[in-house]
Amino acid sequence: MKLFKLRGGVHPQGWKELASEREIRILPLPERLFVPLQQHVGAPAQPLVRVGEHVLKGQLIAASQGFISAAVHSPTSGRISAIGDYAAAHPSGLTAPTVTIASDGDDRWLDTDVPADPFLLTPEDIAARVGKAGIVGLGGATFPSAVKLNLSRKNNVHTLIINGGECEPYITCDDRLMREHASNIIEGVRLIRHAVGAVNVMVGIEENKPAALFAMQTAAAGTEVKVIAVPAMYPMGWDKQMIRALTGREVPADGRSADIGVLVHNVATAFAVRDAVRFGRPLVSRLVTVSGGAVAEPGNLMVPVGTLVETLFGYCGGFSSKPARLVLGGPMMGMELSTINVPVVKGTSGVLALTKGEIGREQASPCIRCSSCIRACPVGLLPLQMAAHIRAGDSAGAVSQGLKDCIACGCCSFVCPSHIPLVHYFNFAKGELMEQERGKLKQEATKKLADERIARIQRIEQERQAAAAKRKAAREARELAAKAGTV
Amino acid sequence: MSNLYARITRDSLWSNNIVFAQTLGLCPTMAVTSTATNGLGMGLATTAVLVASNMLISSIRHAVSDEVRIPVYIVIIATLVTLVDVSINAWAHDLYKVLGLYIALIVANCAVLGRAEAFAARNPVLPSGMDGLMMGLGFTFALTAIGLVREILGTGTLFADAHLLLGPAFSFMEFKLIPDYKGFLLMILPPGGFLAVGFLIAAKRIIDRPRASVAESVQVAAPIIR
Amino acid sequence: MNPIAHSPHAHAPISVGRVMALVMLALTPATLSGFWLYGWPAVNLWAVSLLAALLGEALVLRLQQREIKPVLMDGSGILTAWLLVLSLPPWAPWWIAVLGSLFAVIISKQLYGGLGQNPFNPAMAARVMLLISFPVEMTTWTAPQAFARAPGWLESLSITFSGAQVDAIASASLLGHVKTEFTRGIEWQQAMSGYHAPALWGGGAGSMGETAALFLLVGGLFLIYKRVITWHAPAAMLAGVVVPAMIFSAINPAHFAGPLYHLLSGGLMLGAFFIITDPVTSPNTGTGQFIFGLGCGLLTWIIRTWGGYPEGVAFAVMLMNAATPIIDHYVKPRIYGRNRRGVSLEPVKKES
Amino acid sequence: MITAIASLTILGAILGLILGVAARVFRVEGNALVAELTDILPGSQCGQCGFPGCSGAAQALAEGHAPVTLCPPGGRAVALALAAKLGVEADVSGVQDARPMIAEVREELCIGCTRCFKVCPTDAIMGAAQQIHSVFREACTACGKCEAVCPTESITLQPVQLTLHAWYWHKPVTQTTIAA
Amino acid sequence: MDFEQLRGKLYYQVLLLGGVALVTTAALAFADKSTSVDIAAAQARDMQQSLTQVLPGRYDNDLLKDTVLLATQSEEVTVYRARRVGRVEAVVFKVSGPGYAGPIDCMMGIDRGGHITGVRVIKHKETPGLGDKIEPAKGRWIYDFEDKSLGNPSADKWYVKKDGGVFDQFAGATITPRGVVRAVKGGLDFFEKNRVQLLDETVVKGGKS
Repeated sequence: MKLFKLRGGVHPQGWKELASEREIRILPLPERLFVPLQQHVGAPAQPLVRVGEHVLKGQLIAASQGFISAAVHSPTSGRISAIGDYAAAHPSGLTAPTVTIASDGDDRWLDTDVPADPFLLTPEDIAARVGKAGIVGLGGATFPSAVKLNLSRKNNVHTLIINGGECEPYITCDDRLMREHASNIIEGVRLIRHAVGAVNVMVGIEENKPAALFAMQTAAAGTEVKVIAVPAMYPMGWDKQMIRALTGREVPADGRSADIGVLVHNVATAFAVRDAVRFGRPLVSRLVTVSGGAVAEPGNLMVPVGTLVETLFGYCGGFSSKPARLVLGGPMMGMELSTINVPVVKGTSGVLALTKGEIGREQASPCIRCSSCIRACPVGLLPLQMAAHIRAGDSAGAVSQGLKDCIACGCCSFVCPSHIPLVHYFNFAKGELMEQERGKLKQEATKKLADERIARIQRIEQERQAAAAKRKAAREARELAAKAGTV
Repeated sequence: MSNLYARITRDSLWSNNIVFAQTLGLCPTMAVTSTATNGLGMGLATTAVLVASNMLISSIRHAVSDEVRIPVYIVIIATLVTLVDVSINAWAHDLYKVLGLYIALIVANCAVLGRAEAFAARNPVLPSGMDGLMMGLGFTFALTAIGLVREILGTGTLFADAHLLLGPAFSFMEFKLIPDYKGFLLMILPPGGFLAVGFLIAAKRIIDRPRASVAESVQVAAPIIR
Repeated sequence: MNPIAHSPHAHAPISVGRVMALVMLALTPATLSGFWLYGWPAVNLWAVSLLAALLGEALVLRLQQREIKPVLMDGSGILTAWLLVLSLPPWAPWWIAVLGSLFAVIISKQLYGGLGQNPFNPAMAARVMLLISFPVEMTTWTAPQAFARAPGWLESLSITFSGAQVDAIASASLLGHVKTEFTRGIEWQQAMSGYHAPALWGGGAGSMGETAALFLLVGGLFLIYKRVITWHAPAAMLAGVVVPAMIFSAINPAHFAGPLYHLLSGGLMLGAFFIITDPVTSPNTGTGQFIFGLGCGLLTWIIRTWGGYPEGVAFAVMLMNAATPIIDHYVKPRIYGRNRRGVSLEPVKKES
Repeated sequence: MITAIASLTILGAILGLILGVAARVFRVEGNALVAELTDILPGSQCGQCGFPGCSGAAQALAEGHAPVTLCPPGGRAVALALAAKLGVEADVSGVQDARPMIAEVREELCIGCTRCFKVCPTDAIMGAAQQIHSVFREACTACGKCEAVCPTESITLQPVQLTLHAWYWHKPVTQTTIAA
Repeated sequence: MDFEQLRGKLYYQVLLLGGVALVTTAALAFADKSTSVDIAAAQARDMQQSLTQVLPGRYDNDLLKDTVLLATQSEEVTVYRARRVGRVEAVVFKVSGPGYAGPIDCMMGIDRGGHITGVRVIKHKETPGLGDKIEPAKGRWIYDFEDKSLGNPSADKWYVKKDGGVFDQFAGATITPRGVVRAVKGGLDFFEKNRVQLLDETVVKGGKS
C-alpha cells in the first residue's frame, strides 16, 4: 500500500522498552475510587446517586447532559461515600466535582443486556449502546465516541481509520493491547464499521511495533480490515497526520475528518466498543502505562477509573530514585502533576515518573530564529513568530499567524535549541483569547440587560406620568363640573 | 507671564527639544551636521525663519480659517525661507557659499510648520516669537552638538571653517584636536549622523532619568506633524 | 516547589551553545590555514578580535543590568568576531579588529536587543563600517607566505600593535587588481598575466578567510551534514554568482571574469556557508533561504562586475538582510488543512 | 514679474476654492464615533469612570480626554476594543491587575430591603421585599452600586473564584525577557 | 472685522489663499528686484576669484567679458582669455573628469606656451577624508600640475603612478586622482587642438567658432 508524504515531526527517544515487554497486569481493586464527573470533552455529567447509596459495578452514576457529553459508571461495587470537589488530574491543582466510592470488595457487575449477535444490531442501536457505555476517545482526546459515530453515519463516511500510532515516548498501552487482544480489537473495529457503514477500514500502526503489527495482521486476516505499517515518528498518532499518511487527504482546517469522508478511532476505543456492544459493559477501566526512569518496575496495568495515581506507582514498586517530574500522559503532550493524589480518568494513557536527565530542558535563552521549529511543525506554522507576538503581548497577531491551528503537539519546543517553552506560550495565548471571548460575551449580555432596564424604567416613568396626567385631567374636569354646578 | 516665558525656554531648549525630544527636522539635521560650524549656521538660519514665521502666523491667526490654514502657513514659511536665502546670497555671500545648499531645506523642516500649528496658531504674537526664538536656539544647540560629535570623531577638528560663517574674528574657535588623526569616515557619512543623533538622544534620556515622573506630562503632548 | 512545567517533558539534545560550537569547529580548518599562510600577525589579530568582542559584550550587558555569564557563554559574540576577523586583511592593525568587533557586538547586535534581534549580520555590518571608514587599512593586503617565512612572533607584535609596515609584501587582492585593470579597459588575459590564478588554497593576497576556499567548503559541508544549516542558501548563493558569470564570460570573455574566478576569490565561500546561513538574519523557510541566497549571489556578482568596490559579498548580504522580513512575509509554509492563502480547504462530500 | 504675481495669486484663489469645497463635501459627522464608542462600553451607567454614564465616557474618549482603560467593569476586553476603535496603543497590563470581582450576598446579614435590587444597572440581583436576595453571577458586572447602598454590609464584592473551566496557563517567564 | 463669521464662508477661502499668495509673491518679487544686482556682482566676484587662482601673473583685461565659446564633441566650453596689451597671454576654462561618486569639475589655466598655470577643483562629490585631498585646503597634490605641459611629462606618463604615470595617487583612492589627471590631460589636448582659435586676437569677442 502506498503511503503519503508527511511534513514536520520529530524523532524523540522512545523509551518504549521500559514497559512494552511486560505482560499486562491487573491492578488489585483499591479501597476507594474517585470518579470525576467530567472525564470527557463537553458538558459535565449530572450525578444520579446520593451519598450512602450502594452501587454495582457498571451502574450509571452520572448521566450525560446535552449534545456533547458522556455518561459515567461506577468502576466497582460499593457505597457512595462522598459527592463533592476532589483534586483533579490537572496542572492547575484545582478541584473538580467527583463521586467517591468505597469498594465493598465484591466487584459485582450489574446485570446487563447482552445481544445474541451484535452484528445484527442496527447502526443506530450500536451508536446508542456506545453512548450508553460512556465511551470516549481513549487516545487522549476524550471526545464522546457515540457523537462521532452518529455524525459519521449522517455524513456517509466511507473510510474508517483505526489509529494505532502510539507515538508518545514511554507509552505502550495500545501496543500491549494490540499484542494481547488483537482479535477483540478487530471485532470492535468491525462493529464500528458496521455502525457507520464505511467501505474501507485501515488500521495504521507505527513500524516500530513489529509484534503488535504481526498480531493485528494475523487477527485481521480474512476480514475487510487492512493493517498497515506507517513510519515511526512523532506525532504519528495525531489523527489528521494518520489520515494524511493513509489517504493523502487533509482535513479542512475549519472542518472535521467526516468532511472528507473519514472517521478515526483509537485501537483502545475499538476494544472498549467491543466490550460495550457484545457484553453490555460500560467503560469503567482502562490500560495505563506506568513508566519513567524513576519507576522501579514499569509496566502496563489494567486500572479501574478513579484509582489514584499514587496507587499505580505503589503497585509498580514505588520510585527507584527521586523523580524530577511526575507526568500524566506522555512526555510530549502530558501534564505535570503537582500531587499524585489524583484519580486516573478515562483519557489517562500513562503516568510517568521522570528523572532529571530524561527531561533535558534547560533555562530558556533568546530565539536565534534557527527555524528548527518551523521544520518540526507538522501543521506548517511559524512557532517562532507566534511566540514573538505573544511575548510582546499581541495574541491577536499570533492568531493571524495561525495560532488556532496549533495542536500543541510540542514538536517545536522539543527541538528548540534555545529551549524556549513555545507550546506554553501558545496555550497561554489560547487561554487568554478564550477569556477575552468569555468577557466579551458576558459584556454583551449585561449590556442588553442594562438597556432593557433603562427601557423599563422609562416605560414605568411614562406610564406614571400618563396616569398623573389622566388624574389631573379628571380632577380638572371634576372641578370644572363643580364650578359649572355652582354657577 | 514671566512664568510662561520660563516654561517656553525650558521646553524649547531641553525637555521638548526639536531634535532630541520631538525628533523632528531630521532631514536638515542629517544633511548639515558633518561639522559643528555647519550645524551652527543652519541652526541660526532656521532660528531666523522660526521667529519670523511664528510671529507672522500668530498675528494673522484669527483671520486664518481651518480649511486653508496649512497652505497659508506653508506659503508664508516658504516665502520667508526664500527671503532669507536671497538676502544671504546678496549681502553675506561667503556665508552663502557655506550654507547655500541647505537653506532651501528649511522649508522642508517639519519643525517650522510644527511650531506654527502647535504654538503660533493659538498664542499671542510675543510668546510666539519667544517660542520661535527658543525652539530655534534649541535646534541650533542640537545641531551644533551633533556636528561637534561627528566632527571630532570624523576628522579630529573642532569648528573647522568657523571664520567663513562668523567672520575672521572667530577663527580662534578652530582647533585641530588630534594631530595626525586618520579620520573615521563613518561619522562624516550619513550613518554617522544617525549614530550621533541616537547616542545623543540616549544621553539626554539618561540625564532626564531621575526626573522621568515629572516629565511625563510633557511627553504626552506629542507633536501633531512629523 | 517549582511552578508547574508545561509540556513537552522531553527535549532533543541540542542547545544554542552547541550550535555555535559546531560552527566554530567548522571554521577551525580555514582559520588554521589562515594562520599558516599569514603567520603570527594573523594569530594576534584573531585573539584581539575575540577578546574585544567578549569585553564589549560584557560591558553592554553590565550597562543594561543583565546577567553576563549566560550570554557570553552562548558563544555568539565570539563567533561574530571570528567571522569578522576572517574577512579582515590579516596584517591589519589591532585597532581595526577591536573597533570592528566592538561595532559588531555593541552596535549591530546588542543595541538591537541582543542575540536574535539584530536585522543585519553583525560581522558584515562591522566589515562594511570598517571598509567605508578606513579604506586604506582595509585594502592593504599581504601576500600569503608559509609560516616559516613569515615574521617571528616579536616582529609580529610590532606589525599588529604599532603599525609597522613591512612594505615589500604589500600587494593588491586579486579581485582588486582585476577590477582596476577592467576599469582601465585592460582585457582579461593581459590583466591576469603575472598574477596567480585563483586556487582552492593559498592563491593570492586576501583576507584570512579568502585564501582557504577549500577548507571553508569542507567546513560548510560538515555543517550541512550536522544539520546545523541547510543546503538552500549556500547552493543558491553560489549559483547566483556562477550562473551570470558563466553567461557573461561566454559572451565576452575579454571583459567578464569566468565562474571559477568568481567562485574561488573573495569572501564568496565564507559568505555562502558561514555568513548567509546565520539564522538570525536570514529567512525562516527553505524556499525563503533559497531566494535569499540567490539574491546575495546575484548582488555579489553585480557589485563585483559593475560596482565601485572590487568585492561585494558584505554589501550583498546586508542588502538581502534588509529584504529578509519581506521574504518571510511572502514565503510561508502552507498550514495543514488550508490553502496557501490560509483559507480552509473545502470539504469533500461524497466519494465513490 | 506681474505675470508671476498674477498667476500665483490666481492659483492660490483656485486652491482656496477647492479646499473650501472639499471641506464641505468631506465633512465628518462628529457624533458617529461617540455612538460607536458608546456601543463598546458596558452601558450599565455605573459611573466608575468618573464621567456621567457611558455616553459621557464615550464623549470624553472621543475627545481624547480619557484613557481607554477608564472602564473597570469592562476590563481588558473593553479596553482593547476601545484602543482598537480609537487606533491608540493601550497599556492593558494595569487593567489585568484588577482581579475579576463579583457581588456576593451574605445571607445571614441580608434583611431583604431591596435597595440593592433597585440600583443594580443590569438586573443581576433577584429577590423581593423581606426575602433574601441573591446574585445572578452571569449578569453581575461588579460595578459596586449595590455594595454602596446596602445598609447591613451584606452584599459585597468578592474576587471571582477560579474554576477549572476558566483556568489557563500563565505567561511563561524567562530570564531573558527584557523589560519593556 | 468679525472673522468668526467670515471664516466659514466659501468665498473667504478663495480670498484668503489668493490674498496670501498675492502678498507673498509680491514680497518675493520685491526681494528679487532689490537683491539681483548684488547677487550678480557677488557671483561675478566668485568667478573672478576662481579664475585668478589658476592664473597668476598680470593681465589688463576683464576676463569675464573676454570669452570664446568652443564646441567639443559633447558640450560647449566657455574659455576666458587673459590679455596683456591686447595679446592673449593665457586662457582659462573648465574641464571635467569622472570621479568616484560623480564628475569632478576643475578650472584650469594654460599660458600661451601650453604650460599649466594652475588647476583648481571647483566641484566634486568625492568621499570626504579620502578623495577630497584634491582640494588645496586638504592637500598640496593639485599644485603638482603647475608648469606641466603635454611634453612634460611625456604623453605616456600622463597617468597616476599605479597606471604607470608620474602622478601620485592617494592610498585607498585611485579613482579620484585618476579622474583629475584625465581631465587635465583632456584640457591640454583641447588647448592644443584649438590653439590657433584660442590665441588668435582676430577672433571676434564672444563669437562662435
